Amino acid sequence: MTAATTSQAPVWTAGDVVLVAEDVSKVYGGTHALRGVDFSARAGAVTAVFGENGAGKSTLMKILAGVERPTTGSLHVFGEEVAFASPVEAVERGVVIIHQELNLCPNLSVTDNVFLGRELRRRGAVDEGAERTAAIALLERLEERIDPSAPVGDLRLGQQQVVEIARAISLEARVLIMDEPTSALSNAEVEVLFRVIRELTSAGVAIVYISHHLEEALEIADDVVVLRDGALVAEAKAADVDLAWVVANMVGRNPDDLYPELGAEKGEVLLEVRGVSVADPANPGRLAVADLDLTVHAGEIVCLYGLMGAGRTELLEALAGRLPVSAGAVLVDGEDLTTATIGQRIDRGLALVPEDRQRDGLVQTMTVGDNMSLASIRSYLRGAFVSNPAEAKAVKRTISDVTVKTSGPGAPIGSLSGGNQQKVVIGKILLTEPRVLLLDEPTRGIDVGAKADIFTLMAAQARAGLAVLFATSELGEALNASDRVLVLHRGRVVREFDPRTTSKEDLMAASDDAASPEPADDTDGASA
Amino acid sequence: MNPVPQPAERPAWSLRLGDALLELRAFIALAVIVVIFASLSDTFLTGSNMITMTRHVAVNAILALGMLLVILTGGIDLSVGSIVGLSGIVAGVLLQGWEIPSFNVILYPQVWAVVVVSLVVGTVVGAINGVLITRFKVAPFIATLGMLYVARGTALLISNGATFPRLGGAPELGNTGFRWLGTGRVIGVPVSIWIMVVFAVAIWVLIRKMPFGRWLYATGGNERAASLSGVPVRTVTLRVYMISGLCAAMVGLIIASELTSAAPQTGETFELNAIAAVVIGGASLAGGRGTVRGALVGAFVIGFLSDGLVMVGVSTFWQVVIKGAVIVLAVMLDQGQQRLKRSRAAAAAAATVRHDGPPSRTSTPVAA
Amino acid sequence: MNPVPQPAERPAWSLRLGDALLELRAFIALAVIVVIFASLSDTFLTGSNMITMTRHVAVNAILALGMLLVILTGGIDLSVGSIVGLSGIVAGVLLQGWEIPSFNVILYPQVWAVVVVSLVVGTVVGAINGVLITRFKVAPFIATLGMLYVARGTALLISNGATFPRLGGAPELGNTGFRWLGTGRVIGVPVSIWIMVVFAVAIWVLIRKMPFGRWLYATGGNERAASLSGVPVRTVTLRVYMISGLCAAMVGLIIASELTSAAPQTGETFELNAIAAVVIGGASLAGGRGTVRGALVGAFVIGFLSDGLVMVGVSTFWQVVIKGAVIVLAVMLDQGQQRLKRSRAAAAAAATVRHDGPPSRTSTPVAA
Amino acid sequence: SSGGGTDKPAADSTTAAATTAAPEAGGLIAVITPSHDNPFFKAEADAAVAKAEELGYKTTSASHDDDPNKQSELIDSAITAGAKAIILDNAGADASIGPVQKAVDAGIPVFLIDREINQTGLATAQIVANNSQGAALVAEEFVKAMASAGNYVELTGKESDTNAGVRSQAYASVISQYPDLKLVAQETANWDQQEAFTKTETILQSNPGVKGIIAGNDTMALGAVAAVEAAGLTGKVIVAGFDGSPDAVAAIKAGTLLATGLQPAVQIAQLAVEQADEVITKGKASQEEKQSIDCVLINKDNADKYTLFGLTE
Ligand SMILES: Nc1ncnc2c1ncn2[C@@H]1O[C@H](COP(=O)(O)OP(=O)(O)OP(=O)(O)O)[C@@H](O)[C@H]1O
Ligand SMILES: Nc1ncnc2c1ncn2[C@@H]1O[C@H](COP(=O)(O)OP(=O)(O)OP(=O)(O)O)[C@@H](O)[C@H]1O
Ligand SMILES: [Mg+2]
Ligand SMILES: [Mg+2]
Repeated sequence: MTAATTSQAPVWTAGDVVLVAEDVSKVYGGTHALRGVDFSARAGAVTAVFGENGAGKSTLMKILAGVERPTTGSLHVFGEEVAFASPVEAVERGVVIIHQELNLCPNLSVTDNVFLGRELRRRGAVDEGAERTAAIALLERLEERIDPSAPVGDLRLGQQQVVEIARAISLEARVLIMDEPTSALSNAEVEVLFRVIRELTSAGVAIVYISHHLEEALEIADDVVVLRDGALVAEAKAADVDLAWVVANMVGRNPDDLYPELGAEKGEVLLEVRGVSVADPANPGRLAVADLDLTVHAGEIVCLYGLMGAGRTELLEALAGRLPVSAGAVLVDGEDLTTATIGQRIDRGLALVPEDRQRDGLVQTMTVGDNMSLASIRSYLRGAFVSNPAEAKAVKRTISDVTVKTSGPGAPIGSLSGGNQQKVVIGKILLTEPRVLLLDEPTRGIDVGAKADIFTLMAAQARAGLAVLFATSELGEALNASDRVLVLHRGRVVREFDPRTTSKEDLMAASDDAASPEPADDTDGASA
Repeated sequence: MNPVPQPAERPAWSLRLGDALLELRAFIALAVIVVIFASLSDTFLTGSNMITMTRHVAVNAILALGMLLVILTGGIDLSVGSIVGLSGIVAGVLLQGWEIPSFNVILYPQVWAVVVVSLVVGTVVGAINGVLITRFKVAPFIATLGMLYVARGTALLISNGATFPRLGGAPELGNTGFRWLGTGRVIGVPVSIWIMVVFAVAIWVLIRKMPFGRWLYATGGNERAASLSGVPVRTVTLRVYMISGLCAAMVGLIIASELTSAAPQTGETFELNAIAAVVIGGASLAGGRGTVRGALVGAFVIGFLSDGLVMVGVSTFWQVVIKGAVIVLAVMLDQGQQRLKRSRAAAAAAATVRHDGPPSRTSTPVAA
Repeated sequence: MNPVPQPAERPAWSLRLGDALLELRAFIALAVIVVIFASLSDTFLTGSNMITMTRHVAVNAILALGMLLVILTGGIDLSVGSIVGLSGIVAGVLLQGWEIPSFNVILYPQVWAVVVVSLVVGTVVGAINGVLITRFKVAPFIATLGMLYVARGTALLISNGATFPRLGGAPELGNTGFRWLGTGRVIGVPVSIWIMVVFAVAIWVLIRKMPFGRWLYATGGNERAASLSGVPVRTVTLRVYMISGLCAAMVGLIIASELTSAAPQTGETFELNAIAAVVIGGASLAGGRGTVRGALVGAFVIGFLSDGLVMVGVSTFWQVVIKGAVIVLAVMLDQGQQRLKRSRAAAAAAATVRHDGPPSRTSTPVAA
Repeated sequence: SSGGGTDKPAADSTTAAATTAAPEAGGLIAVITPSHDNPFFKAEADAAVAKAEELGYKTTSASHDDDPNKQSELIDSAITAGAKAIILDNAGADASIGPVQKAVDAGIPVFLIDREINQTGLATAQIVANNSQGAALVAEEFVKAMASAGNYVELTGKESDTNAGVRSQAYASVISQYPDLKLVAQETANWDQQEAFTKTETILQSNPGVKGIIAGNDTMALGAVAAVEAAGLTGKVIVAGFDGSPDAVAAIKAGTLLATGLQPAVQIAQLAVEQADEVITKGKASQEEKQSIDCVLINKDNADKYTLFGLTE
């Protein structure tokens, strides 16, 4: 049915305002997610929406795409007032959204996911051949080599996000909303996405783009909008503004003090990894981490930089005890924890802030407070029982320490925005008083304000004598937030840098030239 | 972007082959059972016995097919056993002659009409399940548990607890022929087996070839994503329970026809066998994974087992124990197999390191 | 930090109150049932009848308490009914005198020893369930379904299908007193009711006051996150099935004592009542949500209902129908209530939006 | 023995059983039987209820579904409801002793019908059909039809049910006198028709030479009959049952079933109620506790004289 609405109606030429939200408000229980927002998007232009975690970006987008209904306010698409009852209706109007949290069926193949809900048919049956060719074409366009018949569940986060994008593009939208489409994409993949976005805009598609990678977003944007606390606080042409302006409007903070003072003095070795190999859980035939050595000293912040699939997650999960080590040894303060359980490791002060907060970080059925105290619950015991006052005190303190925005410890975790949920996870781990702090992409989908908070926390922990090891895909973070950078590739440490004497280019080079042969590998995969 | 490409592994990632692997356990179980009983009883492998046993299997298999769809959506249907009883009773009432008190006349509907009505009744009961689950958001387990009692009670009320005997019908009433369902043969194969085949093919086409099937797997795999993608999740779920009810009603008819009598308590605990069959066949109760072939094999495992035990004269008590053990073992088989696969693959991978890394380390695998 | 705090809405956020609301449905159902039967039968509200009915409830309630823990982890235990039968039989064997063929002596253990052994047996069976589920990754439904047959079959094998009569024991053997469990009274209240109370309190403390409880809810809510937070998920799950087995064994003893005889088929379909009780009490079969109070109320709903129906002399067939209907209705009640709540909240919210002055700067909680 | 014509009021009284009868009646009589989905127990319960109401009592009629625990609960309810007497077809010879004791302790006389318990001096009366005598009759008829030679199969009832054992023993005691009759398979079908059908089919497969099937009750016998028909062996394989259920008698008339032992269930139920009335009004029982009513063999000769669980002279 989308095919009908696709051909750009001649009346709407680039520059015209095609999507308008008037005085939109949204209230979830006690939370005012949006307050009287007036928003508009132009055909053939990219409108970037900025805002802290919880500013209301996703909520606004969900309303525009018919996923949520506004508490008050009205929508106009291509001149007509609309009240979408479902995303499907929005799609029929040409409004398509890529969700912040992935929405795919892990048990279905890439192809089935792309065409889910609007299968191509021949005589009532699904035309698998046609679907497959179409899917291959889409993936070609996104320069992503994935086997279209592989179940999405077996793809890594980045690849899954590409599938989401492919699906959205295949809907041939006239208004395309992208909520954090690049949070799990490698630099190369982002480049491709931007090329595609430009193609779409030149075809007159209106794009709404949300990202916490501010530079990235400014690079692609034509118009800029800033939300704060559910209210629209600033609007401008991208040409007229710079990073400083955006950040100022988001938080009233200047990007330079995003990264804190480092250089706590270096103590003795706290974490030692000797020749560790880890089998890739999704594909046991492949080693995600191969014979890797590293050491982290007390007071030191070490960064694992690498591209998608480099194996950082596997390494960190293996250190945390989630994945079995197929060879090698892990020592904390000289104590061998290679075969210790997760619990024992936490007791010895080795804890991980996982990459995927939804899947590995939070218990959705529990409150903010219960989530925070979960890992450290044993330290509030009076006799055999949990002492509620002690627990409540610790939770309250941590909520303010990590600056979680919530109505209180009793709030269900689902009522927090992505970034605030992430802070809860970090708070949970800090409550276990770790000696070695592992963080996997701690700033994924997090706003500058929260980023700053988190780096400050990391630095403070380091100063307090902790060893900090974190994985990131952002050059800026790698160079500014760490005392030492290890470039990971194919599960091995290929280079080691001192950030003070290293430029982004060096780092790029180190990971890129290592990365270049990769596409060749997967061709056989795709053809299999 | 697979650094160490393993074309050999890739196919294992594909949905279809993944399932095939899971079915393997069912096939293994079935093979084991056949071999054992064939060696213990010389009549076990005779053609006529195979046909008899398959006829017994058909009953559970048809239920399992309906149950498979339900389980694919992540639901469960505990009411099928009761629906079996109910549809049999409905058929019984109609074939015995249906008094309409107000007019005091007795209707003797044609057999085809009786069959249709019974099937409709089963489907409607299934629809009620579906509505409770989709509209009123009652958990499938609870909705169908309630229906388990309601449908059974209704069957008892209709028949007033009695059994309807002699459903053969009478020529002068023109309602003969009901027996054909249970005892007739086409090309030497009993009708009930044909019915099983037809249902199996129909459902296979439905879930493998039709969009409905995609929607089914999607609903079971990630309901939210499915509905956001425009999959009519509610409708799919509703249909699935209706089909399950239909299958159960069909079974009710077959049994009533075999016994030429309909008892209200027929079908008690059938649901457990159906669920066991589906799961032994590799389906996941979490939804989104399972196949028709698997469900069928699962049904054969259970059917051949219980018949075989009777043939070799195992004591009833042992029969109960063995049945339980087999259900668990059949499912466990798969675990072992999967682990074996993993560890072997991991070992192979670890070996590859040796070529570039110093051997000393990689040759000391810890906690695999 | 809530921009416009709305005390009226806020509490709804809290887990405990959320549950309380879910239990409401159970309380409503219970109230309705009591009122109806009180008006239909004058003996219903008499103290003695209340005690009798509560004694009947105790059996299901104790099972429901164990089942609650299992369901909180997102699992299910279909084997409790069979464990009830098994533990009763074990007690029967021991009280009748346990022949050791090799020495041909007959042992007459003390009653307390008999009780302990039976409870241990139940716990061990539960542990086997747990191991199958945690180590061998068998789905709880299947593992316990298998155990349903295995445990039942074992009970039948031990007793060879027969019932052990007259478990009163004999003074000269020093094994009297078993009857006390089922028929004794403390402060005028039957022992079985006391046992229910003790179990309820113990389990309430366990899941509300101890880390184990947190682990339980976490495991049910998100197993991956729980384990990554150091929760010993496997151990928790294992323990939970052991406790469920223990509760079932306790029930087996109570029944055997009430009847002063142990029959191998005791406890058939008890699991369904226990599950129904837990869910009527507001627990979610998906895990992570449910309370002790809820489970108890659920048990009372089911118990009072079936006793009440008998007292007012409803025909057995109608009893079956009504039971099913009530299970579903009790769960549906909650839906309506929730919808009402949501719509009211939405209305209130809409109101506040308008009263908010200039939208932009109403209290700006900047992070930090 | 006459149970003639009693099925009419019995049929009507099902509704009366659901509600309760005239207020000025002489107290409550609780009738507790196994599941009414077996016509035998339904007839017996209905007959008891009818008789009791005829004598001016209120009644409740409940079924314990052979679950001892439920039986015990039903007896509790009867006690709290202040019943004057309990008519009980019990749920197990041993498992029922406790509950009966409970009722007696509460001063309520218990009249056991159809099934005995392994304890005397407890119930006021235990009125049962003479199962072993009846089963012996059936066995003799069976032997005659088998011409005292050939392979045969026995389908037994629930192991937990005393009568299953009693009948099986009676069958054996008679048949064992004929060495040429060989028992090739003995399976329980738990009183269930469908189970009997499936198991018979399977057994016929493994033992082609079977000439006869003797079943512990009529439901199982009819399952066997269906299986025999399905195998096209009607007439070649003879089937005998027990209970004297209407369906069985119909099958006898149709010539697919050899014979069945009629338990005068209706008569027994009525006797129980009459004696209960006697005890309630006169305060003492005139009959001794153990009373056994002989069963009657029904075959095609006397099948026409059959009325619901009774036989007209
Ligand atoms: N389902 C919900 N229930 C209750 N409150 C919610 C819900 N979804 C969002 N909120 C609240 O609405 C506000 C806006 O959330 P939203 O997800 O739009 O923020 P965001 O700008 O997308 O943040 P992020 O950048 O972290 O994704 C937050 O305060 C959040 O707590
Ligand atoms: N070529 C590949 N084919 C299939 N899956 C892959 C491939 N490469 C990586 N993966 C999957 O990605 C994961 C390994 O990449 P991983 O995400 O650990 O890298 P990373 O460096 O942590 O990147 P990020 O953390 O940013 O995702 C594993 O789950 C693995 O299954
Ligand atoms: Mg968002
Ligand atoms: Mg990663």
